[in-house]
Amino acid sequence: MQWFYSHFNYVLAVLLLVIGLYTILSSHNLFKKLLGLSIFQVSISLFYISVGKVSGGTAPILIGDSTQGEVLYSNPLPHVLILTAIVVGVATLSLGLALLVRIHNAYGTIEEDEVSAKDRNQ
Amino acid sequence: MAIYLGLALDIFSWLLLVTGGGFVLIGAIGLLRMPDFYTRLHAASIIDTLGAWLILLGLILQSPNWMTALKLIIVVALLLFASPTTSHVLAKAAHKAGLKPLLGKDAHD
Amino acid sequence: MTSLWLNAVLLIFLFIISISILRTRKLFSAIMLTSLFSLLCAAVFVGLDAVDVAFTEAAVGAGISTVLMLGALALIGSNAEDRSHTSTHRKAFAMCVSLFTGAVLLYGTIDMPRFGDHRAPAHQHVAPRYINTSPQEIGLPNMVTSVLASYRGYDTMGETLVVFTAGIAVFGLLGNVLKRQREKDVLPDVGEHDGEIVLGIFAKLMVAPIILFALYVQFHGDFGPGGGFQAGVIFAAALVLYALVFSVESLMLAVPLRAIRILMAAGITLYAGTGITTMLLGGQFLDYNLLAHNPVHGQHYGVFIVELGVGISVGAVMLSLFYSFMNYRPQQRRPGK
Amino acid sequence: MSDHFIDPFIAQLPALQILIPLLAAPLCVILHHRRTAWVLAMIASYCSLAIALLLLQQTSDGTVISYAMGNWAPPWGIEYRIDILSAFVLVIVSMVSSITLPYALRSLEKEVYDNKLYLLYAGWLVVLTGLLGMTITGDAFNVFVFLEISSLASYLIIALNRDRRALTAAFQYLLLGTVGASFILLGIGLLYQMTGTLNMADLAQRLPLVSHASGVRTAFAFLIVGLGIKAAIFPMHSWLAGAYRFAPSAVTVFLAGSATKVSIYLLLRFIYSIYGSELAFEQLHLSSILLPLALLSIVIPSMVAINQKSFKRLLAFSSISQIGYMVLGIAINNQAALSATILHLFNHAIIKAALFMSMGAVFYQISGHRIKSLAGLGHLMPFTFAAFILAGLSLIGVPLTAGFISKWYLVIGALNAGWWPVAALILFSSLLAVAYIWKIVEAAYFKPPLSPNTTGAIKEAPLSMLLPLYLLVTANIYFGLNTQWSVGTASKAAAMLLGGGQ
Repeated sequence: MQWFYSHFNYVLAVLLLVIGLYTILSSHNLFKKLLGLSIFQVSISLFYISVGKVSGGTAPILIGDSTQGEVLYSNPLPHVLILTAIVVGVATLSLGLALLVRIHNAYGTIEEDEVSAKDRNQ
Repeated sequence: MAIYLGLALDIFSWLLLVTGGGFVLIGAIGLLRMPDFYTRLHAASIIDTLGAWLILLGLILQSPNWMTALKLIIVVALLLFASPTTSHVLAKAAHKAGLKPLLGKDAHD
Repeated sequence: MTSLWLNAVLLIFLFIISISILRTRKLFSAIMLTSLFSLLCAAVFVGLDAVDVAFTEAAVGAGISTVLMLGALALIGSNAEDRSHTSTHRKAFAMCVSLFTGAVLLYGTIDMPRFGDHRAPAHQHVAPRYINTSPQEIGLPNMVTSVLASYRGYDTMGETLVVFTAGIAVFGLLGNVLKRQREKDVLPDVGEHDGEIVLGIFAKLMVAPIILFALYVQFHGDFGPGGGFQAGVIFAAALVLYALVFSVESLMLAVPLRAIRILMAAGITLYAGTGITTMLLGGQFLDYNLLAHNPVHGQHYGVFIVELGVGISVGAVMLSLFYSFMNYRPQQRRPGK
Repeated sequence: MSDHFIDPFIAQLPALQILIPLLAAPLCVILHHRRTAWVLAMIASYCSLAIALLLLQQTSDGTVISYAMGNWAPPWGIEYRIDILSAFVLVIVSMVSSITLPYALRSLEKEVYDNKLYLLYAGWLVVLTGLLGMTITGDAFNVFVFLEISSLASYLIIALNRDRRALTAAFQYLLLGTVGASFILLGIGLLYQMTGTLNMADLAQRLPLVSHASGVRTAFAFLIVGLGIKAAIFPMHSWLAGAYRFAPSAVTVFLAGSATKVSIYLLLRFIYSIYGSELAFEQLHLSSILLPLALLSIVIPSMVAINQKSFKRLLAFSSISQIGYMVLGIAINNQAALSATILHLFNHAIIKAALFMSMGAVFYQISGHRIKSLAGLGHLMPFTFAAFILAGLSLIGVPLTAGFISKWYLVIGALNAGWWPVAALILFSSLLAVAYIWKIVEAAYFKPPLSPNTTGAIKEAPLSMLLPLYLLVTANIYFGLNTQWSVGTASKAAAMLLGGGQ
């Protein structure tokens, strides 16, 4: 139980990851799959950022006057990595949406099974 | 004297925060309980006007320096324009789309 | 302690929202929930001291992603629903795979140090240098900016390239908007759109302050949260607001697609060009120390320029994404296909 | 030209390797002209090839070149680290791109809308940048960034085909590819969490200290699965068939020759250079996971290939089974087998590029990829099909071809390990390869043409497509006869991996 409290963030990140992955795998709707992908990616961000947190720390921006003595900062490195990952995420999302719009235009549907049925009949 | 002033400031700002929170709560309940779109919108607009303003005002009183206070004032100013506009646009869009408000007997179901 | 509780409550909210995204059939609601999900996530990130990340998540996840998703939804019909009837087989398979993945990851976290432990290995080896010496080496208070633009500046160039790629990809997929623009080269009606007086006045009032804010975020990113990426997104958001209230055409008169295409490429070129300059000065790629006599000044210039490059590229790409989605007209389907 | 000028230039080669294609891509977009874009792509690609060859020459004696980006010493900054293996893969990737681009000019003009071509070349250059960047870097997170760069651009260049099914293929690839990349990101995150570093060499030193932690296993699982998806190892291969089938022909050639190879390279990197063979094979029992995957990968897709109706899809499944050979080499884990894996990166690149090129030339003439429609074409397009047969022989592994050499080493590796059933299976799968290659040859030579009036217009492919094709076919035979360079490099690289990685 102690472990659960001290690893709560990681457990939640894992849960979100499971939900995201399940949405991607189970849904036939391509839009829904993209939303699942977003959740999936956010869960990884959450994981990284949780790793970077230091209890009692503050945001990694230098505090001007060091009168309070030693200041504890959270780890800036995971933040930098996740900034990159978020950007990659939105790039993937926009590309996915563009593909989705084109698929809808070409097939008239964004349901995966209907699309493949139309391909088979072609 | 300064202690009393600080205390008064604290009390006042907490009063604002709690009242603001109360409005947010009322708005949220209204959003769930109101019967149709227009009344729900009415409830929702309480949240981002009165609720948000009071909370922000309370926070301004709590802010440690002038810079933070200034930033919060800018947020208040933004909300002052943004939230009524959005409510207005939403209502107008609903009206244009032909959504009729519930009137008369239906409303009391 | 309170912040921990707040964190836990927000995380549980995130969980609930993600479940409802999974269960919602109506795509419009699902998009809105995703937007909310991102916003809450930004709040969680603030609680975890990741202010820069939170800023980005709010601007990107809750802002521009939502606009793009709504744009896509408008193109496929705003009442679109998820009509999938997933077979039990597939559900079971999906459940097994995702639960198994989750279990493996959970197993990996067993031995992890407790959340927030300052003695965790992640905080020991590389990170202390960023925290302790970056204010002297780079001369910037915001360590995230220092790591982002200097220590790991090369990654950030890659990130800019990713954004650029997304720009050209959507450009390529959603057709040639240039032609349509030429057809409509007549001056569009730049009045209050459909009599939306309130909205029109609001937009006119807001665009300039938002642009100002974007510039503040761009140039203040060295000192506080923010930087080129967030600034680019906010700048684009100001123009998107204008285009949404008035018309895309009127924005395209001011910022033509041609300019967007060139700016998109110019940003990444500016970034890489900074690196090439330092190479020509006889150093390694992106060694900002050589840009001035004083290494700290050199770092300052370098960070400033590359952040500007990021801002230009990101702003242009976001705008080009918006244009592409707004201007896309479905082509006639060939009969029989 | 004095050393005063050359030495600094040589020192900058690692950065230039990436920068040239990277800068050419935005330039393509600014100039906005399809032929200019092609010329730029050619220049950038051949410059990359030249640089890669120079790097290989520098590293062939075992030197490791380290280049610190931004002059920040690793592990604080990002390091480029080039040894003989990465230089070899750099050569493969830039070579495939360089040979395919002249071919692409005519082929793409037929398959892609004219006003999108400049974007396709820009995307091509970005893919090249990404693949080279993944290979050259010595930083684990940088791998992820460049992986996503190359993936995003490849979704684009696949989807630019006029066939609407290219869109769904690209979408499937996007979903699976992103999941794979996210798995890799998670794996890297777990590694960072345990060691506090992202630099590969540094990770290799610090990982053994925490080897008992559960995170080490989990990270390994995520990395293997993520890279397995990107490399299309058997149960994770589903994106590949659609993507290769519906991408424009030249894009298929390029991706088939380079993208999966780089994923296999990364697999080698993570297994041998970061985890180290002791940790990976003795503590984590990698062989017992990879061996069944590899064997299934070899056999099942080959059988699926035999039943295909589309020749591009047939070749795509053949690619998956060939990737199985490379994974098998890792699973066997001895000098000969690992050399075979590395050698096959190169040999399979030239084999599969040649096969896809010849079939792309056919597609150029008949605008379809059904095996049925190949009927009688062997006589109408004699050069194209002669090249196909020669490359097909190499794929099967007939002596005097490049394909034979890598299979030979793989069989020796299996026998050295005492796994003779595996060796037998390799020979059996060659028979399967005979079967599916024969299927195309039979259609082309032994079936009567479908109808004389439609085939009348079909003639030999243009010279700009035949020349690169024959260059590859010649290479297939040359590297089957003269193995000094290819086998020498591969076995040196294998020895380096087995000897501790760095």
